[in-house]
Amino acid sequence: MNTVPQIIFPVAIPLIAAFLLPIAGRCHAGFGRIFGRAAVLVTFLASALLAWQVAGAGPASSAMGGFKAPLGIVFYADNLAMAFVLLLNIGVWLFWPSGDEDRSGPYTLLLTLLGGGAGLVLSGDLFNIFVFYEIVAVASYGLAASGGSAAGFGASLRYLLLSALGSSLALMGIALVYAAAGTLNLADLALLAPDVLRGPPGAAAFLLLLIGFGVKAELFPVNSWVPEIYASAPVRVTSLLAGIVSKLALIVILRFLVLVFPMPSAYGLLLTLGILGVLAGELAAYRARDLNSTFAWSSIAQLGVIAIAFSIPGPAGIAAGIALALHHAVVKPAFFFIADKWRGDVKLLSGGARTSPLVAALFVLLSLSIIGIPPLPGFWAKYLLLDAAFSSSPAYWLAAAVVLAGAVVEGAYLFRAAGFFYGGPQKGRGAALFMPGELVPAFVLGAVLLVAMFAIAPLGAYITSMAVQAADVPAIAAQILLGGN
Amino acid sequence: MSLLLRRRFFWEEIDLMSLLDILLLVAALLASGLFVLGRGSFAGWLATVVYGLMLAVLAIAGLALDSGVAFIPSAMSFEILGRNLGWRLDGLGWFFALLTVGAAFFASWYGSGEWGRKQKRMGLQHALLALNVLAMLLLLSSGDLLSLFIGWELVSWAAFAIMTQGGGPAVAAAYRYMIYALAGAMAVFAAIMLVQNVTGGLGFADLQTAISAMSTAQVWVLFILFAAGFGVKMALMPFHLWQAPAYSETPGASSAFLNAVSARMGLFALILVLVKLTGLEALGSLAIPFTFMSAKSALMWVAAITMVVPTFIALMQTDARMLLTWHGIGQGGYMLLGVLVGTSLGTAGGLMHVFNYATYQAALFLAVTAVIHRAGTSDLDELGGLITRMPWTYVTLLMGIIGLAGLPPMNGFVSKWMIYKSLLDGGQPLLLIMAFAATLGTILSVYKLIHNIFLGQLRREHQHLKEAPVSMVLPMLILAGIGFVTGFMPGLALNITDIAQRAIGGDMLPHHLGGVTLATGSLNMLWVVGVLIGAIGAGALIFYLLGNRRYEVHQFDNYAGGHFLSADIRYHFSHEFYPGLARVIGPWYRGSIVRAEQGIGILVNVAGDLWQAVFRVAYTPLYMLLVVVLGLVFTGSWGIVP
Amino acid sequence: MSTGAVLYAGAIGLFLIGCYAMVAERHLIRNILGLVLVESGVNLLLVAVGFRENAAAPILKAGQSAGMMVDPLPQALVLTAIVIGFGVLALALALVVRVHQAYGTLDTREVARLMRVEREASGPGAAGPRAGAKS
Amino acid sequence: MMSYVADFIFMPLIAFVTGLGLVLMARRVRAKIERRVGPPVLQPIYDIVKLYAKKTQISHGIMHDLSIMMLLGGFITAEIFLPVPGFDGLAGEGDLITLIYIMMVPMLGLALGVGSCANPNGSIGISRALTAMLAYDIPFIIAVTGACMAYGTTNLIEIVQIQQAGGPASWGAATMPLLAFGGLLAVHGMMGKEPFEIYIAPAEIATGPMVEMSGKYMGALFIMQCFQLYTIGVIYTTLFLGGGENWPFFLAKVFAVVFISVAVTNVYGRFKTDTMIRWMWKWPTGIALAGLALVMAN
Repeated sequence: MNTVPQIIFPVAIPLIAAFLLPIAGRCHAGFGRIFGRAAVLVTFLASALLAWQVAGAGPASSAMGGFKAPLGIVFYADNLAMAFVLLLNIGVWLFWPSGDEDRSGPYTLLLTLLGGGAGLVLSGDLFNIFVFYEIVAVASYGLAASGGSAAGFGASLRYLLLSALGSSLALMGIALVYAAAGTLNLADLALLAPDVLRGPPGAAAFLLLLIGFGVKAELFPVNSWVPEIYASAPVRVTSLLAGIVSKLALIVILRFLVLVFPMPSAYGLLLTLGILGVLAGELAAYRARDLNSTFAWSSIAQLGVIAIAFSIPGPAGIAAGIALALHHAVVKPAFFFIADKWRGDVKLLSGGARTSPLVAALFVLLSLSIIGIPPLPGFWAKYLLLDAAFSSSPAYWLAAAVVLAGAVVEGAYLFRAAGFFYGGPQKGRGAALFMPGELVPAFVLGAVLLVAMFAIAPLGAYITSMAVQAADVPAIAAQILLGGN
Repeated sequence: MSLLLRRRFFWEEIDLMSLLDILLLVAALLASGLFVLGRGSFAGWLATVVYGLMLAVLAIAGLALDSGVAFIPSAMSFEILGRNLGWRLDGLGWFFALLTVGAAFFASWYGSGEWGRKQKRMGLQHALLALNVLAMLLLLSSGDLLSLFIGWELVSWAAFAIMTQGGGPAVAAAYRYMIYALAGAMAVFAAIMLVQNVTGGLGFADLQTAISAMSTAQVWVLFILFAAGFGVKMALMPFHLWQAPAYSETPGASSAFLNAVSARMGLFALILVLVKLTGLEALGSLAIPFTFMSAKSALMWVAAITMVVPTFIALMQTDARMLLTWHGIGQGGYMLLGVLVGTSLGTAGGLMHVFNYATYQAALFLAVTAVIHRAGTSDLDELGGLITRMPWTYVTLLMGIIGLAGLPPMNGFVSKWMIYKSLLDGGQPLLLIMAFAATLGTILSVYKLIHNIFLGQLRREHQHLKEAPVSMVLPMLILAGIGFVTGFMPGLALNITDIAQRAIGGDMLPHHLGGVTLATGSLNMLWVVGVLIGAIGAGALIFYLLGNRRYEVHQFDNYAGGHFLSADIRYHFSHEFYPGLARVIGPWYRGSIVRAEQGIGILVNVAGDLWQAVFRVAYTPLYMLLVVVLGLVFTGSWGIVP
Repeated sequence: MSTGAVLYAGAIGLFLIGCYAMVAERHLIRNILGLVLVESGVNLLLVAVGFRENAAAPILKAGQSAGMMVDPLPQALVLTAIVIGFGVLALALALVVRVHQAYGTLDTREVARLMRVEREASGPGAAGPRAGAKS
Repeated sequence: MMSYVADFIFMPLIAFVTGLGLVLMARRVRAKIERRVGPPVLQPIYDIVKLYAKKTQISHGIMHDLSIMMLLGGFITAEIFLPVPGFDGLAGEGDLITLIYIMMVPMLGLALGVGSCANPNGSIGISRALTAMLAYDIPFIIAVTGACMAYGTTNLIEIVQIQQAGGPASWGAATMPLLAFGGLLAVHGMMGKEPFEIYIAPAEIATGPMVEMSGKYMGALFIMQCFQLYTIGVIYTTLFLGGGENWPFFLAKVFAVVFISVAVTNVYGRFKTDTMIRWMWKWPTGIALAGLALVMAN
């Protein structure tokens, strides 16, 4: 139990840097680029330091400006939050635009996204979460449109309309919560919830929050923006949104579920949407004709699987969800990088393995892992999920069956693509497309996957401890309240 | 190895830990080594030698297991996510491991010579073969359900990798296999998680506890998941559609390996889980409501149908490899049926059939590959008369088909006899009749195979074909020879199956070198084969000593319908070889299962399109609001989740 | 009818009108106006949550206890929400301008159709990184 | 040891001589029905000797020769594994199932030899013969299975003993009449008599499998026919007619079995292959299955 004022750094540094960056860029173009990278690095170091502290001394919290918890703006950091903050940092670093353009816009937006995302998982207050969510949302609208294509603008606008409506719904949910409980501090809510938030008002509030935040978490059915955006946005933005930002929103939903709404109807709602998401995503991906939309749809399915995991009460489900989320965060961006190199019809992959053997091998490796083939990490994540699901009620058995069936469909469409890679006559595009330089992040992620395979035992233990910590409601509540002192 | 030489009873003295570890280590080194130096021409020979050494290690392990050691443990074990993963080789695994390495030995030998040089990426094939062996050894030596599942997946994907090597249609066939295998694996995955849910562990003992602790409905679910999941791999009906095309399109030597042992991994897992761990009594007491059947008899009927239907589908094939692979599916039914009878005779018969099948199917496939190597095709309508050109290949094929058809004096007869006998003694006349019917179908079908390739008219373009090189002929002749020797002296093979049978548990089958002696009818192959050879000798005497001298005429020196038949007049009766039969049974199986498969595909397509359409057409804020409304309506009524 | 009830009814009414505009209208500007209405409705709802009949403004003066004041927190929240809504609105309008430049129409279905046509045209053959996409 | 030698020499010889008698009977019966005189008693021997003595003996390669040896060898083996009065031979070392499969060896040998002659008519004949085998063997197998279930053993010696212990009332034909009848129909098909002789079809495919057989090859086929009739008769007798108490009774039963078949055969025309399959899988199979059901019910 400790209060740590540095908890603000992962949020504040990038946000401040985001505002300074255009000025720096105006001074000197090259300096602007370096400034952005440097800001991410500094944020990463600050986050890592904080994570180290949190890992050593336990969860930390801090209230801004010295106001006591119910009134003040509280930040709360445990291993789970720090893991995703670090992931976000690494992701932003890895997917930092490689082009040498002079526009500072995307960099600013990325830094904003970084700060907002960190704030999203670190906030201990419902309204703050909303604010940071909006910051992330606005940044991602901009990033989605930053490709500069007409389709990008159109998709981004549709995304914006949907997401803004979702935000309004979430705000409505917040209003409901406030009306019922009179506070928006997560700790207070956790303590008050059993009295005031059980029953229809609580369920309605959760539903509205779930729908609102579900837009970013690619929850069914508010994920209709996904195929459009992932098809039109630059690959690095896509990777970031699909790989990491969507997980942040899910983590927030998890926090709501665990701390404020731990009731059957809430779990059931998330479970239902998760199952529908898996079905929708896998089946639609099976019919997709190009890699990009295949991965967009399959991303929906994967997020559905994570939602199913989070909908299992208890630390086992949380651990499974975290493992799945981390795994997906590694695999999906790499997939999008490959898809970016082979845009268009999957049939154009024909013979690609002959000219780009490494890329094809990477594709197969990623596919095997995401389907869940032992001994790759994806299998162990799925193992955790099934373990948790089978020890819950029969509704989760159904979910497990859907996930397993989904894996078969997944194998069908991924290896259909792999079949084009390895079989068929060469279509002549492979040679020009083998650009390892462009695919560096994908290979880095593939290497991470392989390394993780040999570190399953410690990783598993760490994730489990993370989940236990995240499920311990009284401790979290006490720590958040402590933050005000 | 010096350790081995020092002692007299070395298997009692050496550290048994090392045997399995040596085996796995060697397999792993071989697989990785071949990936690195796969392009070198000596890779195949190196692999062959290494497989030979592994066979020697297995032989030592076999001696140890035979002397009463329960299993050979491995030093390799992991603890992951609170579960212990361990490996150990017991008699059952050893039996299948012996077949695996043996099949790999012959396949590798065959692939190292001229045939391999003509292949495009033989180095990769050698490496993948070694990978398959490694994966299978890991599966066969698994020590708990989790390592079993890991091994299972490795085997599936290693087989998938080697299946794709044929290119073109092979990739499509392998893709189909992959979907089936994946679905099966997921079923197995669900099953083991179900076990873990009940007992909290994944050891083999936990499965046994789980079954006694579960409700009948749960046991049924478990049984169906395991049977279907493992049944996919051994192509039990109705999950059999993938196997024939997938195995046929695999390049020759690898295909022989896959045919001989790959599908048997499914049998191994079924024996392990259903027979050894669950026990046939438990399966027998699992009654199907409103029928006289139990889970055991249902599975036996599935095995029997798997025996009959694929055999008659094989009969209709026009490609030699497809014909053989369809028979492979059918033969799997015999093995499972024998094992499921549960008597010592049935189990021994089923296991011996695994051994026998591996020998003759590998020999047959290698022989057909030799034909493809020389004549360039395995289309049964485009060959004929090769007996004069490729006599040794013919001999192999002949011995192979006699084994496949289950006629004396080859080993296939002995195991089939044991299975028939066990069915008869076990009071299963209908199943026995189905087994007989399948054998009759096999005889017809293998005659078509040998006739269309080797007998009848020689085609003009094949008039100058040469016999396959020694590197190809020798391995297949040796395999056929093993088939004959174990047919003549089945006791040799039964000694090997003994080790597996002891590991399964239950009564042992008393046997002698020539066969078995039972109260209700015996078989002594020493006599049968001896008399048969003697009688053929007598026939030879009658033939050679009596009557006038023969004139051997050219193959084309005969006539039909007033024409002298020569190579110019193409009149080889091969297309639609059994027209009458085809007219009768053709309509029976006009692909109801194929249609079911297509139906599932169409269903997935339509469902996928529907989901896509849902997202494409609509203006999405509407969905959001709809969900909110629906959610608000339903949030009050969630009771099913704790 | 009490003030609170009027407030709630107004909030819900605004929200519903906004929703209708977002779902049923085909013109992008109208959609965005609908969004504005939705946001206003939700903001009003928040204010209504904190509203107390006959209470004073939440300014702490001598002799006034917190219980006699309107709850100040929702008002602070609404302020923030308005700012956020304003930012989003500005961004949305900027995007509308770009969409109109690109497609020459603001009809949602027409835009969706053109986007699909464009995507399918850039499918086989013509694929590859699009112009301006710096990745 | 001496008994074995006696078995090995005498059992095939007896079979051969009896088989000659059966062939003669078949031809005589046929002649009587057709109001002909019929061949003299030694005609079957004359035929064989004549064929062996032919000057031109045409061989179509090693497999052609080898098939004749397999043909003869297979049947000689089968004779040795049959129990007959006074000689049990090796009937205890191989059972009924073994015997049935040994009988397929000459079939396969013949098929291989005919195939290697490269004459399409021969191949067509073999194709039809094998199809016919599939047709008649299924009811036959059902009958055999039912009998084995009833006797509780596949040991031929024991089967004979069980039936002889209770006299004619315990014969298979008496205890399981349906099976015996179905088996008889199947046996008729097995002998290749009308209406089941599509595989020879002289006018159509010039006697099918025999098309390239001449000289002593044809002679061997004659010998084979003797063995075949004898073997089928003995198996049926053993299964359903109580086996042989002594030679006169035994031979009478064997001749009776073959006589039934040759006596009815002339009434029929010729079935097409598919008609034959359908018929065999309908009537004898149905009857035998009904018999099997009765056996199982007991």
